[in-house]
Amino acid sequence: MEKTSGQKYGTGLKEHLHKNVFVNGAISSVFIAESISKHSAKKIIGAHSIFLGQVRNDVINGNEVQAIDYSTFEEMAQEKFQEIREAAFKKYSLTCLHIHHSIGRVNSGEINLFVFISSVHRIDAMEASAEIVERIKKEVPVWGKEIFEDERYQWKINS
Amino acid sequence: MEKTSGQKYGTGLKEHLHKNVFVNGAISSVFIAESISKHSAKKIIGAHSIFLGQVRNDVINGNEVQAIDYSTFEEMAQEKFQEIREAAFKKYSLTCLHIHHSIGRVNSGEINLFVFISSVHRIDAMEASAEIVERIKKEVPVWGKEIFEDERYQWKINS
Amino acid sequence: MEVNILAFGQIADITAKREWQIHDVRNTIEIRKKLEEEFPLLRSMSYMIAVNKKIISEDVQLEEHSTVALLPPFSGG
Amino acid sequence: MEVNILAFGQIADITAKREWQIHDVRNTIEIRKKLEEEFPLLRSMSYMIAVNKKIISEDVQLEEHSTVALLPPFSGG
Repeated sequence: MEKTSGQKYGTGLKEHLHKNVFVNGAISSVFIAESISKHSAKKIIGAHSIFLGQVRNDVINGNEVQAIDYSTFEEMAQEKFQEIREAAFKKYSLTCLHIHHSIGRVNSGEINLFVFISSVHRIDAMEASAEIVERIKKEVPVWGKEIFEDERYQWKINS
Repeated sequence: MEKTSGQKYGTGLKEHLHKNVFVNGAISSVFIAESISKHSAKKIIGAHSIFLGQVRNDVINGNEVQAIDYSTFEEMAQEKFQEIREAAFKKYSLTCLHIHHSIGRVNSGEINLFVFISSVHRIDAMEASAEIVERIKKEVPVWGKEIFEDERYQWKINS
Repeated sequence: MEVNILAFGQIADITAKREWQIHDVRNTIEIRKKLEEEFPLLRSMSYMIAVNKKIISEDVQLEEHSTVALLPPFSGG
Repeated sequence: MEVNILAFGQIADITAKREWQIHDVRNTIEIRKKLEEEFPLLRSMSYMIAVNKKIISEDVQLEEHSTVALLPPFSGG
């Protein structure tokens, strides 16, 4: 297990995280399709609930959001994602749970969050979905910087 | 508008329906990916909620389900899907709503239902999703025939 | 008076046909009676009736060329 | 005693650095005080502190090489 003190920002965990949760830039529809088709081998699954977050071109004080640049505290985010996963598997009867979040620049219209939950019966996947997305927004240390046309920016505030 | 009496099974509506809701055989992950990527032009969207139904290889009296063969009363299903759509747009603040259901044979592990809901704020798409899927299962005239290994079958019962 | 009958799912297995016409029925009670005489297995089945695509919950008078659909419990989705 | 400081999001804009060390602080109250002296803008910011990746809700004693992260409100997802 990792050390609980003296942890430096930017350890080997980073690699691991980039593979498993964080994706550089936008999440492509091809990536989503591949994730879906991989589950056809798991024939006990009856339902998939997928949540996708898409970057909106909100207009703020007359300026249109062109993109959001996401950054994170990766080691802490990793622990939090793990905690959210474990709680979900404990509370709901799930077959699979995959979470992917963008890091770096994601243009408006592109996908920055992909939560993919599978279960035997639909109720589990669907109820887990709302709770997991809520927890990701509230508890995971990720920050979005809204980039405007002239490369001005402001830090996003989750409503 | 359609006639309200003397309606024959198998009219021009069939064509229309096949295009818009019913898909022959399984719904492919490529089709799903294309549906997702089409929405990147709609930059006011902040959230997509996707529900996928996958055919399970349930074992019933020792026989494993190989596939489900879906049939429908298309004209009635079309009206019901339209009613469900209209109710959803009335109740929730949605940007888009697409429903696709398989007709014909779908093997276990394959997708037979694709409900794709988009909204500005996530709560609308997510709440609508549960309600729409529930209504499709309860109210739309579609029947699934569970096919076993020796081509024996039984009619599916929705729990 | 001619009425169109549509059978679906397990009902169509019992009737061995999916679409046909019957005559001399005035309402859905008479339809039910006539069909259950012809196909006694229907008596052990749970099914709904839709007249012109609307599910009925009580007896409905039929018109010339009404379409009566025999709907076993839905199992789509 | 040396403590690692990590700054994120809007806080890193204010501190103009993301990672550095500070010395001679024993607890999170002292850290907060020291940082807000160096970066007065922090006083108008809402931010949480995590010690070794755990968000704290009251004062925590620090150890040699503890990592103290300054976390503005999250806006991921």
